[in-house]
Amino acid sequence: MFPFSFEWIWDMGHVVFFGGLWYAVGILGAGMTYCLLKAACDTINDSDNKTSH
Amino acid sequence: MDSALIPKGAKRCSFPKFTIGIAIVSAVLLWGVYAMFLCWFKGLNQTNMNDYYGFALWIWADLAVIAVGGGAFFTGLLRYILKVDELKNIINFAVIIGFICYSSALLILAIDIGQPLRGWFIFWHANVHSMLTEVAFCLSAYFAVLTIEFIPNILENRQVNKVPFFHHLAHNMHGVMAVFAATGAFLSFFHQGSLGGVAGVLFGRPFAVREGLLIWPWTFFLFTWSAAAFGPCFTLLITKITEVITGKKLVKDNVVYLLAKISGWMIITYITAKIIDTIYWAMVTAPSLGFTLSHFYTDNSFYGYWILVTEIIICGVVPGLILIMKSTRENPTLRIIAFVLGTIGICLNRWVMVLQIMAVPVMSFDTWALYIPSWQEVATTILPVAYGIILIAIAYRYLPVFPQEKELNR
Amino acid sequence: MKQENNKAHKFGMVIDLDKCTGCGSCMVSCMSENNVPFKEDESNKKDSITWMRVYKLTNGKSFPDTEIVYLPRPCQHCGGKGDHGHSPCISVCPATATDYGYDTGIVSQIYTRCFGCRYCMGACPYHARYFNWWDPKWPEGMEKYLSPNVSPRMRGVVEKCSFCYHRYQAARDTAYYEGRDDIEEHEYQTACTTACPAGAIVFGDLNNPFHKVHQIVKPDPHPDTRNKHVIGKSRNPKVFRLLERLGTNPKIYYLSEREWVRKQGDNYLDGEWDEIKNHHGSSSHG
Amino acid sequence: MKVDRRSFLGLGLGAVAGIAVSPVGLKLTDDSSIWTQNWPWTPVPVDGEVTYESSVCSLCPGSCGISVRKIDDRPVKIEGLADYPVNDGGVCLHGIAGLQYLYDPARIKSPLKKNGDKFEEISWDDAIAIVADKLADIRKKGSPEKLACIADKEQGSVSGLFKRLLKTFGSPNFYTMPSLESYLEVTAAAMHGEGKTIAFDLENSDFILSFGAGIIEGWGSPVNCFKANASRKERHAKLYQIEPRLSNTAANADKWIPIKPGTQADLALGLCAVILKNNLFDSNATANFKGGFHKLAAILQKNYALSKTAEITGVKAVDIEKLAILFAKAKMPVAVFGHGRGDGAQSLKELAAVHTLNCLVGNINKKGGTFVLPKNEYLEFPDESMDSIADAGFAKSKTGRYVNQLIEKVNASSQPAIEALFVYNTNPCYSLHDPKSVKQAFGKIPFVVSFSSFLDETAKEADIILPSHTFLERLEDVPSCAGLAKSVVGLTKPVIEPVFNTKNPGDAVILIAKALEGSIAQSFEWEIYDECLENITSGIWDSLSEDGHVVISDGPGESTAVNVSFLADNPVTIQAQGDYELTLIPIDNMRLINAGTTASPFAIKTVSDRVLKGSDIVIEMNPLTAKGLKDKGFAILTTPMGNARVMINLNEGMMPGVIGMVEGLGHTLNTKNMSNKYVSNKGVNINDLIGPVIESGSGLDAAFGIKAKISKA
Repeated sequence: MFPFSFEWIWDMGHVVFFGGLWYAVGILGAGMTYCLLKAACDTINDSDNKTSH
Repeated sequence: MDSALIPKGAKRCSFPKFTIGIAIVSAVLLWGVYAMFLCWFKGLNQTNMNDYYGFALWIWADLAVIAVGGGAFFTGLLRYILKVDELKNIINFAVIIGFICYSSALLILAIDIGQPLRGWFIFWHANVHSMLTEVAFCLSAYFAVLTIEFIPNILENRQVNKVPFFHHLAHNMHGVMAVFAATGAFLSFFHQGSLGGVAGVLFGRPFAVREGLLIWPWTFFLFTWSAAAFGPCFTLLITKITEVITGKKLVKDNVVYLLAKISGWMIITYITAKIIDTIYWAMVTAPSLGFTLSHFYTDNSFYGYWILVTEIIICGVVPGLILIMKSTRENPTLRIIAFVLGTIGICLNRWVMVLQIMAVPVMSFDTWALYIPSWQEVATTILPVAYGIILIAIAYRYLPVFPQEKELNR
Repeated sequence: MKQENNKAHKFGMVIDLDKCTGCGSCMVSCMSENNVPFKEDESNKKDSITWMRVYKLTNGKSFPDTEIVYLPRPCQHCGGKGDHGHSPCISVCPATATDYGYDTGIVSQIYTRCFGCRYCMGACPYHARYFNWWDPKWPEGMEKYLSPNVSPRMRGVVEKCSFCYHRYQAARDTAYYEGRDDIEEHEYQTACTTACPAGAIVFGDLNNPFHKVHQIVKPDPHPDTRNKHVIGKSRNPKVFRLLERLGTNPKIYYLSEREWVRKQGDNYLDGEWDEIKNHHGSSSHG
Repeated sequence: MKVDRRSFLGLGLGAVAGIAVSPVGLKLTDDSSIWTQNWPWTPVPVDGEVTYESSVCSLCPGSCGISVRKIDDRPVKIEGLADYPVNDGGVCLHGIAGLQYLYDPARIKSPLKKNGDKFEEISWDDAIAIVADKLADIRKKGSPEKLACIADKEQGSVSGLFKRLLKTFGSPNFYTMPSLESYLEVTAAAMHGEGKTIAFDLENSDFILSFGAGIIEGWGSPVNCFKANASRKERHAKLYQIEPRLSNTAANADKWIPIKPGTQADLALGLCAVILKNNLFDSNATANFKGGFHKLAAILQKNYALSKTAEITGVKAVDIEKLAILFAKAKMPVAVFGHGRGDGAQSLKELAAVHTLNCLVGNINKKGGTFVLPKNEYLEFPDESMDSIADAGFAKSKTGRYVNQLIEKVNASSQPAIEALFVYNTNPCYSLHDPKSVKQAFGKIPFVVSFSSFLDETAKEADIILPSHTFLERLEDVPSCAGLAKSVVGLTKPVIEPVFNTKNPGDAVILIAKALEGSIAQSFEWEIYDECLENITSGIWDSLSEDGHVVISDGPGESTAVNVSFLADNPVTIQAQGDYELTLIPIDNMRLINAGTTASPFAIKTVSDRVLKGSDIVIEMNPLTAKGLKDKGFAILTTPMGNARVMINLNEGMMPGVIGMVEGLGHTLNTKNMSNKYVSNKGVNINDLIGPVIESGSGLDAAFGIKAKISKA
């Protein structure tokens, strides 16, 4: 799974397979992080707007 | 009693009635849970599997639910990537069904393996050459996608949506859903395919083995394709069942027709490919290994040609034809028959590609292996069904699953 | 532990089916050597762990022309297509719990790594792999005879013949202490080989022309002209392998004078056997 | 700080998130998998120093040399001993599984005394005292001959000690169970004179004509025979197998000659007739014939003409003729008797008829033929001291000629014909025909002492059990017998301290003798058995103890006279009991043991599911015989002795009209406290279905099978 586990070999198979996998997982992670952060910002903005009104 | 949680303007049955219904299904669920714990604590000797039949009912159930759960990824693909806008009216439900199917698949896998506490070795000590590794990774990742797709729908619950953070989160997630859906489609393509690959790469099993493209046997593509083709069938079938049980129309006909038509064309193209694959395998692949087609279908008390006919013609060609022709497609009875046949067909296909492989003798002096599941296997296989019913019931009751519901039930 | 200047071994076996008496010594020797458990009812052969299993084959003729022969079947230690080490089981194991020893040709099984998905069992056409459906249990006191060379397996994992790999390790250790580069033929013999009272099993290095197994089998180093996946086909017309056509490239060879026995080693379409039976190795037929 | 709902929720979520990202989860996941790799209920064998000890296996008469691998003081593996004159490294499955007997759940852990229908543990001192008191009583009553002993064999020091005890006690009633060795001796006695035995030089013969002998199914010294058989290929030696069933030997042979069950003797005589008629016999050899050679020749020509023999045996006349010529013209032919393992029922007619073939072609005491050897006498017991009671008792004639007659006498008489019985290393309540009557006889004997290591069928009938060490725990001389061409004496050595509170049976006998005092005690002056053994084998002890074995002779003896009087009297062929249509015959399977001992769990594990399925025994029959019965279906098998539920195996290798049932199943090694579920209560004991049929003249139980019928279950 990781380059430090002992059965890992730097061959085509591992690079393609885990390349694809980590790429996909990365997108999901980044997407969710974005959504959560954006939602947090929006929430703060909302309350700011409420108090300033 | 729970009216504050029920979507505004939606009519639901009384809470006691709902509770009783849930309780009945829960009893079945508990039976399954009991069997599940038996398997975990006493081991797989609780099953009727054996060294010949190492893959059995569960793995079939696993492959089947993933196949019929394919409706989620394919509808998602159509809705978010190909922008088939009408499908927004059924996408929530497709996602929930997918979520149920995939969580069930993961649970079944956790029961099926001999050492559940070491199950994570499949990730940690991954062998990238194994189709099963590909299945495990893509399946888990795609389950994450389904969860992500399901979350906004949960957050739209009347009470939850009152929390500003959740409201914003749901809104933002809708905004980037196309990215998630695209990732999901990518992952689904690989795990549906690699599930097909699981059988196709078994070069020691002439019944399963297929030639293919690069490292991927033809079954890889056939599985992805068939999941995309028959998944929507199942989504529509469950939608219909839900409509019957709730006594309400939940999705407009034009949406159903559209998805059914797409499904029909997918089925027809798939089944054409499947027929070509079967003929090539029967005429070229198997004979090159010394096997005639009759070897796989005769000389035993159960596995006969009827399986081939049922899978390909009755549950493949027939539903495909019904769904591509406008007149039959728009006939409610025929349409439902097509959905049912299609669902049976895809399940039968998965069953053939798992169980029949185990049954066929390969060494000339070996014998057919027949197997009947134990009650523990049956119970743990029914468990996800009960769980699915409960989850759909709860989701339907408390979440705005069907956007057209209000309009159709004014 | 690299073996310098040493060509890789390829351990294999040839079993003379005309000598095999079906007595079962190999099976019991294997069980005793490898701490194989037993249970109350072992008559369901589909859940009975026998790394070495002896099949009974018949020519299918009726009385009095019936003939029978016994065929011992250990793990075939397949080299996979083209003999590249991707045996049917190794290539499918998701957790790298079974692996190919490129220096020995032995297919290993790591019990503590296996999590019991049984995919390898489905992949193996020889049914050489066995699952521990139960916890292994010995009657009170009997665990005292267990050998420390092979760890007893826990419930829920797959096990199979290892060509008595611990014997190879022991032989190699001895050679190392004695300052030798390599082991002698007699130093590494499997438990079934040494136990066979009929001397029907010959074990050794298929790559070593001085070993008896090589001399009997005369493995063809070139791909079979009829099937490019097949390497190491025997050039001895009386020798065959099980399911050779699948391209699994097993390292267990069988020897029999009887044609009907050799024919049962593989599957043939009508009329194919008569063409194929005289084809042995590629070089003998250009 | 006020904890409101929101902050509580936040705290909770925070805690969950905290734990989720902390290493706790990973650590637990990792720990749990490590736990599964070291489950406390999965044993971990202790490592230690590896040593090898040589010994001799005495599970069967084969007497193979074994090498026991040990880790510190634990034996962990039994293997064949290379260069041992009997087996040269080979070993059979039962020997390999020998360690399982050591820890057998049915092992007797200390002396036992029967109380009602239960056994109680008692001390060795008490047990010996009880036995001695009882014996002293019998002696006091003046009928010492009413002490009997049944042992597995005649040879060896332990049997010698039992015989000595009986003799000095005053009893001639020492019996052995029928075995190949006993048949060899009976045959030799009838044809070559007393004190001789017969051996077969299979490894040098170029034509083995086997009348049903399971050369590769446990006949003779099994591993030695396996090797002789395997070497046929290189030696271009032929094996022809004559029996109704395609046994493994028949399958491995160059030719299988199916024959009607029970007619092997007739075929042998028919072959003799052809040889005589065609002048194919060795006239030098026949010069040694006495007891009515011409009379025999006349009978053969009259009763065993080709067509008649063909009719009786079901073998074609032309095949009989061909076979006789082939046999007579072979360079080193040998004819071998003994169905299956050779320890089952046999008629002297068959033994003599087959052996006459050997005599006719003149292969006696020639390489590759049969050896007529003096009995293996290497033991030198000092003279017994006999008191008057002993002299008087010992001079009386035996109660019965063989065990069968003993059992019959005991059952027939109203007063106890036998007052006390010793049973050593044998299991007559299982392995004799009609075990029910054997048990009945045991019930009529007031005092039965068993020396068994296991609570087997016979031990269960005993009043006192003096448990023996297994062969892995004791010192003992093991003479090879069972038709082995070499006379070898091996030494079994203890490879482990006794696991339970058991004794060497030799020691138990010595203790009993000492407790009986007087002249009996005087005849047993040794402190312990080990000392006795060294003393009585003094001629060979040095090499025996050093090399582990001594080869006493390994070649043919001198030429010898042949007495054919038994056959010249034209004895009748034994007919199967009953008048059903089919014949049930026993099948000997190498993976099972048909003598008293039960096969080990490992051995039972190797048994095919076409022999034993669950707890059901599977019988073999030709599809033609089945008449509507289905393969793997159930049926009721009925013989004049009883019936049994059996599973069907339709087997083309079975002669039509014949049913085969395996020997060695149907053990009942279970009592309340001890049971060996791995080997017990599996299948049917075929002896329950067969009754003894005594051959007049020889007195042997010659029931080769029994008539039977089969019906749907």
